[in-house]
Amino acid sequence: MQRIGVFVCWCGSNIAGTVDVVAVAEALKKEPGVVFSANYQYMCSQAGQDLIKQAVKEHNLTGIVVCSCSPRMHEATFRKTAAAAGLNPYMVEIANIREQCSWVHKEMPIGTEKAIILGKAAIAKVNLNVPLTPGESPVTKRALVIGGGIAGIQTALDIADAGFEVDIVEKKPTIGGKMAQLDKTFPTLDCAACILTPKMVDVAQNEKIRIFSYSEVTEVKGFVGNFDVKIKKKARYVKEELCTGCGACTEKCPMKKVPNDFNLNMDTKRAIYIPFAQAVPKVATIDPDYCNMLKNGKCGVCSKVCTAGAIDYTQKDEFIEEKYGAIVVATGFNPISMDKFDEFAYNQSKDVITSLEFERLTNAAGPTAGKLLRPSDGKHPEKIVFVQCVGSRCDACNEKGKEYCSKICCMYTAKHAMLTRDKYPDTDVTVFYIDVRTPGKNFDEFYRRAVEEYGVHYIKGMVGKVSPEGDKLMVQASDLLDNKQLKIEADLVVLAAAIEPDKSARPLATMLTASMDTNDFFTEAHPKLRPVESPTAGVFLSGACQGPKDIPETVAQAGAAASKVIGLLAKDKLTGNPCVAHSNELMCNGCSSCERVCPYGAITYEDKEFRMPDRTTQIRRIAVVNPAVCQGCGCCTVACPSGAMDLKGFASEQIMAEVDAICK
Amino acid sequence: MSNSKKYLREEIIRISGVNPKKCMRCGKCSATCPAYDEMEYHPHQFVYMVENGNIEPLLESESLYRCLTCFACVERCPRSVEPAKLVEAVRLAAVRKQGNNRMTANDVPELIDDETPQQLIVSAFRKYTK
Amino acid sequence: MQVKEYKPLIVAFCCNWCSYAGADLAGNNRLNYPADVKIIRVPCSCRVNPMFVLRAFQRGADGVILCGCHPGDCHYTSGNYYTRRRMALLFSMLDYLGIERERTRVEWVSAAEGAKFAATMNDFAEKVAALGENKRLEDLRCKK
Amino acid sequence: MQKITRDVLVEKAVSLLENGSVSCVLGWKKGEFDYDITPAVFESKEELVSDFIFDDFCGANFSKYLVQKTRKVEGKILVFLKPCDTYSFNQLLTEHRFDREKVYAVGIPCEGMVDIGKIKAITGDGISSIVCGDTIKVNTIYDESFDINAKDVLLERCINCKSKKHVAYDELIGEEGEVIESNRFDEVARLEAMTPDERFAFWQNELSKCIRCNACRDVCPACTCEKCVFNNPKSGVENKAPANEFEEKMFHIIRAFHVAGRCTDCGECSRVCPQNIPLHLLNRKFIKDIDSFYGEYQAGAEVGSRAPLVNYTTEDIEPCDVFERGND
Repeated sequence: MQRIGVFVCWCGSNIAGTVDVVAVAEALKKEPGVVFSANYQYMCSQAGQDLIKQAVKEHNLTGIVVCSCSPRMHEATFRKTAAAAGLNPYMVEIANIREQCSWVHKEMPIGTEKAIILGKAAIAKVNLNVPLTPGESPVTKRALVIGGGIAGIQTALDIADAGFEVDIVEKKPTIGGKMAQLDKTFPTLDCAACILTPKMVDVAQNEKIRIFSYSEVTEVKGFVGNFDVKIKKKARYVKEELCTGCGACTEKCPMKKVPNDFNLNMDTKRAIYIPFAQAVPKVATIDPDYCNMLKNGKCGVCSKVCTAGAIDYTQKDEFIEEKYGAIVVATGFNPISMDKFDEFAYNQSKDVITSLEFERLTNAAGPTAGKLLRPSDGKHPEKIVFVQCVGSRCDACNEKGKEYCSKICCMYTAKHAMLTRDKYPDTDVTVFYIDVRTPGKNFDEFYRRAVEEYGVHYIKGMVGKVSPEGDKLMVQASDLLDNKQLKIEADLVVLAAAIEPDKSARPLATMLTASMDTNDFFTEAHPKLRPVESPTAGVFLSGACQGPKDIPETVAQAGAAASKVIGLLAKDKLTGNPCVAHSNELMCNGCSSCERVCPYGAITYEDKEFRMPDRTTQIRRIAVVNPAVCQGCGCCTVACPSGAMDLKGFASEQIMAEVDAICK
Repeated sequence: MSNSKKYLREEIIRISGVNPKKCMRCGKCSATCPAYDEMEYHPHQFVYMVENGNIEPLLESESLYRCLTCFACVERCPRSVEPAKLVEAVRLAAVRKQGNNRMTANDVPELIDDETPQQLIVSAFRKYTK
Repeated sequence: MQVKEYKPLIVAFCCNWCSYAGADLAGNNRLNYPADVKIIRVPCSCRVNPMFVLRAFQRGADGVILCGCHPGDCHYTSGNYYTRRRMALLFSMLDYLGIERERTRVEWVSAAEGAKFAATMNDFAEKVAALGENKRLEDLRCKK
Repeated sequence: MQKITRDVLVEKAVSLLENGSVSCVLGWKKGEFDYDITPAVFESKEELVSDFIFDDFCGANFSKYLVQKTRKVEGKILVFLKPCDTYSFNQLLTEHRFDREKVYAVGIPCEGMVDIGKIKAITGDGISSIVCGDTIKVNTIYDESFDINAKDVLLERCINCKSKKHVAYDELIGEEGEVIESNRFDEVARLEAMTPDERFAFWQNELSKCIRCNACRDVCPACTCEKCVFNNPKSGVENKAPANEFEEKMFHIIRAFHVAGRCTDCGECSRVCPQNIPLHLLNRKFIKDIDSFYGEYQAGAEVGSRAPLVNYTTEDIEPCDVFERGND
């Protein structure tokens, strides 16, 4: 039997004005288990807390009920008070007789009666409380960053800066991501490579950072502080440790017709390649789909020219298993496919390109060495039409596009238009827009400069149709402000394609049990207050995997994610919330119902041997809750058909005792 | 908006099954319309005017019969607003309103001349065989 | 026999993160609702087992209401979606057994909706009071 | 009436037993009377030949027995599954309730089973012998004899048979059937169309017959909990006798809710109820609601499917709207 102390707070006149606190204290004294009852003006004050501590000692209290304001206000206060008096803090229950009683009822008798009932419910619950101790788990002081774009790079650098080890897993042969493909960045127009490649070098040189390039995460087990991750290092047929990145092989390889994905297939590379000059790691990779040696054993040129002896045609995929305390997802984005947008003739004409392709066309390291030339005939385009919102902001029933605004297109289109006019003043540039969205530092100024200083024609309206006619493109569009339909002859059409999360994100989310929205963007733990954390503890979000973002935003979020990771890794042990689910293994059916509703993946199953009353043994599948991962929602307790699953601190018996006390 | 306007607006929306509020005013319907130059009110205006209950001018306008019902706007609208269905609904409203101009399918052939676009003939049959 | 004025007894299960905070806000704003409403705090609406609902009726409640975060806003991301299914089926079943529909309700109340909380409780209490005592799911052993 | 004979099944069982593929057989055995067939475990050829039965009273669904049996028996268990039993079989597999490797499942066709209650309604008590067939021949101790058309005395669940198709088996004897468009929800719809007062009266009348014999729970293939909440003093609903109206209702509501989304509508609960309470109408109400609220779902149709109550969509119907939809 508990020895319960009841402490009724006046809260000045806030409670005492409508509730007869003396009567409440008297009435509750008669409840089962109650051995002490008192009232005081301000229970939360130092004097009030001392009164509680003293009573705990004098009356050997095992449980405390405070009738006061909302537990959301002072539950933590009174738990600390209890702990200071040597009582388990979870032996405290609050009866909310202010917000949910004295403040909402006007008449003293009614308020008093309800306060007594609320007090009784709290007493009934405390009678069934048991001391709870938060679980502890150790923290592996190493972080994993999945994705080596600017988001992953920045997160890794920031974590490493704090002195923790970081591994980057990047599926491409080099880190750098989309930013490495860009030419200039808005709104400052500094060159992307100039600001990105030094960071890539920093990553390569940082002793705390390991790069697993050309690698993928294939399995994630464990939980916050203790993830076990399996990484597949794909065979690149080149020994990374030997390759000097001299590039001799990439010049001599006879297989020249390999589409160059780094340049969005607008030119070709060799079957052995280094994606670009500043690649990190600067190591060659053989494309097994094109290499003659790998396909039919004939050739071997690269092996012959490699003075370092780095070529290894027999290399196999390698699996690495590593432990991590935290995982950062930085899987980034891709432009959506333009295949379904027949009206823009993307598949019919080489001169209809996406903005990312335009980036490569204007990049000094791109297929045209930075000269803006039409992909079809290499001529200089005299009239360029940019189309915004291609596939963005579509209706939910529209299968071609995405419902959301891709956020970055307005600005990069303004950038492209401006840069074109700057370099080629003779080129006429028209942008078709629905809205120009420029909320960002110096963004609107930038857009206005494109219009006012560089003479870019912005037309409010959408392009309805692009049709190749001869070597020109006929663009049919509407000018909504002039209420006209326009037919423009253009040399080049640039589509601001919507962006979508990388395809690797969905299977990764499943592995991580991290939740995603319907667009496959990772969901944050709270949209406003916890924007860089996934609801799954220990998993953090960096960059466009969480939603469309430009570079400054990505870098800011990457830093924020890093600071969260550092905060986690700085701890030696994690203390959990003790109000977690637990399964009674004698009653558990192993049916998986609980596992299916758990949003955190906190429940796993194991086969356990049971000794039966008849001295035989039985092996049964039972659920095991990982208290470090469980957040205590209690969803599993209701999904469980046998009632084996219960929630500490909110046990079924406790809640039913409250129901009984209220209904008595 | 007056009650009669509201009523007409509701009627058009009901007949067409179109929600003009979904329109984000991108103008792609008008950009894509092959009969644009023939029309006094263009597809995007149809949507906007219906939304605002400004339907009287549409009922009076030749534009109604210039629409080819080719459904290019329906196909390309990113917001699934389906302007051609609105035009069709306003047409129906015009027909119903006058009450006495209801034709039967048999009346159609004699109205056809060399100038009549094929799609108009098809939609005329579609409508008057209902 | 003494005639007692009929006061409905209403049990409200409120999730800790939204609805309980919404009830607190109603208090902060001094928005009245009947004292017949007694709130039980649960971490999430999905903690509410249908057995608790039946238990409340058994012990003499005249109405049971569950309040949780709005769909999509669950602190635990998906708890209230399960609540929605469970209670939709439970309430439909109770109705099927002829128990008055108005005795059960699920309402989504955010932490910012103090006014909605009070209005909901006023409305619910009124509807339950109109039905009178819960006879169809009563346990006579639990009656005073 | 059954197309498949007892001898075919015995032959199959004996051959599997003798070649060592299975170590025992779950089958039907004659009880005290011709009509009270009971589930039994056969371990030898002799037992099979002398006691194994397959006729129109073999309604029992063996899926549930596999849960305990597979834990105790060394080697494989041969089980005969009628089409409706295979759904329960799959559902239990979905819930990891037994090891599939330890079972050899033989699917057998079913022409529908008969309801002894309906026969007794015709013949009265005192049945001394029954010979199954398309025409059932019944003799009583009062020297009366009856010829009854088997189709007229089918079990309710067989009249409204939902599937003649086996969804799980290692081997099939006889011909495979199809999923059937049944009218099994008509009765639920009829109740839904009543006024609340009429519904209350209906269920009050039905459920007050309950004697809490627990037969419905004990036979239910979805009720395989290691410890049933009704036997657990801590569950808050423990009760072993029908104390009053509330208990009767609560028992059946909780039981139906516990199996909601997992119930395959095998109809065993109603078949075994000694008080003839139409318990399947509770389970079917949930199935009907689930179908109309969340899309058609047949528990056990496939292994590993996600039951509706451990699933959700963001667009699900609100509890306040179910009454409008439920009574369509």
